[in-house]
Amino acid sequence: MLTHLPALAVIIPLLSAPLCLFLRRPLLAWLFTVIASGLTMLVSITLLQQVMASGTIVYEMGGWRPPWGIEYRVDRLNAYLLLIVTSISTVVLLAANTSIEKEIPRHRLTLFYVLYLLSLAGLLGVVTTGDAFNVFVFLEISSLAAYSLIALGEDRRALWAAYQYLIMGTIGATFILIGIGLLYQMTGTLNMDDLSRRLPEVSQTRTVFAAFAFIIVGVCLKVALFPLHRWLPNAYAYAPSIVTAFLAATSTKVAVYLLIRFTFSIFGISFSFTTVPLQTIFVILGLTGIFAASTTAIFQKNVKHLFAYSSVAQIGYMIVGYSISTTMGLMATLLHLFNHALMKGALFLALGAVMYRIGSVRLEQFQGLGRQMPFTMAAIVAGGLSLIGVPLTVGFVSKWYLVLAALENGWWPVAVLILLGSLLAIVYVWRIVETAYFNEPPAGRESIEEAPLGFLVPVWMLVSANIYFGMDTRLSVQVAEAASQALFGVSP
Amino acid sequence: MILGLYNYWVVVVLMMIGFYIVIAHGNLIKKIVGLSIFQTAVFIFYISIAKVDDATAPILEEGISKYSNPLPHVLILTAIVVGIATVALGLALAVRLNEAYGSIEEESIQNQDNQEC
Amino acid sequence: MDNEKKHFFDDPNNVKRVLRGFYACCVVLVVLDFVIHRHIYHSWENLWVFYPIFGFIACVVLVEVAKLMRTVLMRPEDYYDEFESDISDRPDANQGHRAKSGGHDVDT
Amino acid sequence: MWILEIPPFLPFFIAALLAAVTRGTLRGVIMLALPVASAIHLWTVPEGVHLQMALFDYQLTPYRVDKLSLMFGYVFHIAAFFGIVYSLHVRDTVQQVAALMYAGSGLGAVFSGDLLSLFVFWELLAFTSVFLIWARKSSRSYQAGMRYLIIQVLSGVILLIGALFYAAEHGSLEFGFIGLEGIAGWLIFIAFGIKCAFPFMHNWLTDAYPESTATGTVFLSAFTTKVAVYSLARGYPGTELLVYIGAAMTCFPIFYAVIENDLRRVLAYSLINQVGFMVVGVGIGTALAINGAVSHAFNDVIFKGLLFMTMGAVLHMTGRMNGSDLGVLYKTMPKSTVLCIVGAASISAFPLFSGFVSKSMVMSAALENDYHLIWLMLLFASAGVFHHAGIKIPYFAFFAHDSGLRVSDPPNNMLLAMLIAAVLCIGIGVYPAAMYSLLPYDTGYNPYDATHVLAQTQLLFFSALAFVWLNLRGLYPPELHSTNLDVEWFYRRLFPVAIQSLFAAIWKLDGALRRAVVTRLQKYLDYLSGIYHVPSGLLTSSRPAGSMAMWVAIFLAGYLFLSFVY
Repeated sequence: MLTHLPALAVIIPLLSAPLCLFLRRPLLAWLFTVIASGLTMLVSITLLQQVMASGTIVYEMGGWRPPWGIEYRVDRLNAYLLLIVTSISTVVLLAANTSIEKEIPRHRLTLFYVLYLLSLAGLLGVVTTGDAFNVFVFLEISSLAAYSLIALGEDRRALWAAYQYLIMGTIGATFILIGIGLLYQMTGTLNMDDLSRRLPEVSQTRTVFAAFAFIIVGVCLKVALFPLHRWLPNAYAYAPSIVTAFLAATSTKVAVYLLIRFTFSIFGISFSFTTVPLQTIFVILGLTGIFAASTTAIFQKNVKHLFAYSSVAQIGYMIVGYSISTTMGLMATLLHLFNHALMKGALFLALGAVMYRIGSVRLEQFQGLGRQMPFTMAAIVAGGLSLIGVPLTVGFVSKWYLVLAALENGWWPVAVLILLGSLLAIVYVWRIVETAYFNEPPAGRESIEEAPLGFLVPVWMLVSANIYFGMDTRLSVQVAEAASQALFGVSP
Repeated sequence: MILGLYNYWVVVVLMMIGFYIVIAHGNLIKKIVGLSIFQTAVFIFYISIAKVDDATAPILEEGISKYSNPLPHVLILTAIVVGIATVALGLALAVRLNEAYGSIEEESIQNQDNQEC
Repeated sequence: MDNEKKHFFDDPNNVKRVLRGFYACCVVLVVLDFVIHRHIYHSWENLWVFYPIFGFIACVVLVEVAKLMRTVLMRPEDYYDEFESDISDRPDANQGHRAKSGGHDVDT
Repeated sequence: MWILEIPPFLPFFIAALLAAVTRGTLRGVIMLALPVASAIHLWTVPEGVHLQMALFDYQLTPYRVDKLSLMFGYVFHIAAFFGIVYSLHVRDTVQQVAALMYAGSGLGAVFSGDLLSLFVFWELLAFTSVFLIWARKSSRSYQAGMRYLIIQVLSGVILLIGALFYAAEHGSLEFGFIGLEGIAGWLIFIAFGIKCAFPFMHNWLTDAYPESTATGTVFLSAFTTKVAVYSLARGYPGTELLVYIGAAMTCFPIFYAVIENDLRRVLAYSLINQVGFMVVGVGIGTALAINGAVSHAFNDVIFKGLLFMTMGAVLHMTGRMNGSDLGVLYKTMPKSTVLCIVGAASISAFPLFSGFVSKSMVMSAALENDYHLIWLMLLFASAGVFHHAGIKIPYFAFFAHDSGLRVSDPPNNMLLAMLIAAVLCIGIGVYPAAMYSLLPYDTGYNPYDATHVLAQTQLLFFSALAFVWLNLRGLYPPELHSTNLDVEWFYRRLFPVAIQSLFAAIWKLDGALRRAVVTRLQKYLDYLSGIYHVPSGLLTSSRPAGSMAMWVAIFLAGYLFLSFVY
């Protein structure tokens, strides 16, 4: 059983999805989904332990030897990502039953869980697989499910956002497909491990350059790197709250994982960072993203929009850390993957609670919420503090390493810009705090109650994780450090 | 040289046509069609690179020693399925958008949204 | 205010008396300068009644310069308010500065 | 001893939590008992490092005790105590909680043994104190508080950047002597300087303090600037630049103080002036000078607190704070008048009052180290202090022309708080040895020799004579309703106006450019659409999906181009 764990991580949600379809009653479907997601979380915890203890796990799908068969390969990076995705998914799901009853019509509830499981399966597949083409397939599974999930939002703009996301997502995935095709043409293999060994021989050809460009652009679309981020804010803002929390915390993270995997493991550091000016481009785009998106966030009237733009800014931080391309920089990015998943998970779930009670997340509706929904608002404030990077929260830990990595490289203007970017975060978080705590509730909304426990428990689980991992950084830092060292050690 | 690589030219032209439609056409259905053309171009690209000169289809038969590479064909079967799913989902969304906005023109939908804000 | 009790400084004679006492103190202090032997740390302290002169001149200069500054720096009280215009949007505009009732920091 | 490991900020934070959930007498009792208990505890704590933990690769010491920090620890407890007594009648929970948190943050900062902990408390000081300003609940105080917060947070961010550089340069975060070396040294110096109200960075103080509540300003005056002085004394003793900065700080505010109408703003200017003396002391850096700076900070907390309390009492009872609107309050507020005069005498450094025993140390140190010009400036500032804080404050509030106001003395708790501070002022002035024994260095300094006493008395009396003379001659500038321009003019007037006109110009230019481009493009597109029946333009923003896809194409093309060319 233990040897099949890598496959199980994907197969459990993938098989649960059609099974779930047979469950007519939403409550049952919910329980079933929670259990499935919880099982994958257990699997990924075990996997992480195994990988940390005894190194990379290789699993041959169907017994076919790679490079002919599909290989599942779990190293430290994969295991770390698996843990992030499954744990966030499970915690978010805990709130799902309460949340979607108000946002999604009853006859679609079961379908929601099916799509959720499919999306989860896709994300996990992208992370575990060691086969380049398989990445494309799983990416499309998760994306197609995500488009449908977003389209479930009650606002009609959700449809429009989903449509736009579909167009952009498909273009991105097709670009990745083209890139993989070109790589196959040059090397005759699709296995990532094999690719990384065969690519150096042909790395100075235009075909490989083109493949690299297609893959990078495709992945960046999925990452929502500035200026390719425009599908993201609306998709996050109009999707059902649970979907937003789930996607914001996981899908861009998986895309960042792909970026790291392709550039560090497959193409190799020397190709990715010295042959092409990737570093300069990404630092500039990352920093521009931080400032442009944070500034845009300040002027948003819809709080979901606000945090969506803040997500784009946070992706900027990850990209900056990534493009420093030292062990420390990559480690900061990996830490921020984990930490940002915690923050945004908590924030969007808390917004879900607000949505549940008020039916809107426009900023003016937040007036007086500080008194009416104290626990929810406290969670939003805590998440916001983490977003700013206040000490004792996870946000501080990742920013700290990011700045240190920049300084270590002698890029002190970058370090200063990163910190100045945090000032913008103070401004947009402050706008929410000010509205919620320094205004009286609008007329006719005097009797709002605190969110139900179904929300508060998962929200506060995430908030406590925000604070716990801000103080006890052993787990996240250790794994991130090990993963980033492995990436630098393994690659040529 | 240029003619010898004609399969790539076909792919590139198809791809550009598809991409142009996605960019320039405001009609949601046309966009989906463009997207589909764009994807199909990639499928053709995959299939054409698998072709080996003077080789036959990869079916074991006596007297034949050269086969085309079967793997890309198999891959593309999967990709076609994905493509169909995408087109179906896109069209379904277009139907829903038409119900919600009374239009399948990008501009009109966006204008309605802008007024709402 | 006739029913109020007479206060000390209401009587101009009292004011005069206080001032006279003050002048007397000043004179005594100047005289003391000759009586008491002081340590000298700075050459200027050798000067005759250095501290009294310094103190007097310093204050006159201070006030005169400050008066000059007024001609350059003084603006109407609501100088910044007119620019930070959203102040006037709020109902409580400008109350903070010159509230009519006392003790407005006491919450109800 | 486990009890040693309770850092002094912790009880304050816990009390803040309790104050948030309790009301009435119970809250009063908790709040009063706290600084007393905490002070007793602090008295028993020996010097040394009491709390350490590791974060990343660095050693953090959030609780380190030595003589320098203890001195500030004691006075912060005293200030917290009389501040709490003074504000006992306030029922606004936000204010009470903020005040306790603020006092706790101040204590946390002075006992921080590393730069990161210092940064945390540094920012906490800003975030907690701003509520004391906002508690006034007027839009003016809201905006002043906002400006205050922005500047304070900026100072914190600079400190953090400096700390990061420091960690990169030295591989340690320990907060000891830093010195003006490298980027780290300068950044941290600027961060301290902002909080310390260095010239051109001082306006947050005169802007925000007078806008706070009557009780809030008492707390504000005690902690923020003193934490900055402490930090300078720890990180930059003997930095010569500080001598000149400090001397400037003693001199320029007194001019403003003379013409300022709002009496609490007068005190705010005078606060900068007093901090200037401390900065000079830190800059000279000899044992005597540091002692002077520290003890002056100690005394300043008390007498400045006393003055702000008396002015707060006036504000509380009359609702007015402008010199031009007040006068002859001595008739109905005799106790406040006497207490105010005690505070005024202390700040003017009259012999037998607390200011005298500490300020003279700084002056002597300046002379001993041959800073003659600086000494003259300090002497000038001393005369000036007496002029604006010593005479102007009591004179315009309690004497001067009759404003017609007849209000009684403030509530008993306020009087009691003022009394405590006044007793301390006189006590320290009469028996300075008690305070001297707590100072970081033993210098055997004695302020009460004939030279000092006579010189200081002469100086003060003749300053008073000048005031009397100017007043009788009608030369003294009258109190007027006005705003006096200060550095804040740059960020409250010049920058907004400049930015507005700049943006207006940019929009204009941008609009013209875009119109030109769009008409060109439209012509071209019209031509295209004539051929292909494309309904409308390619670049219009109402086509998000299309334009996004185009961006992708541009991105890809750009990328391919770069990678082939590179």
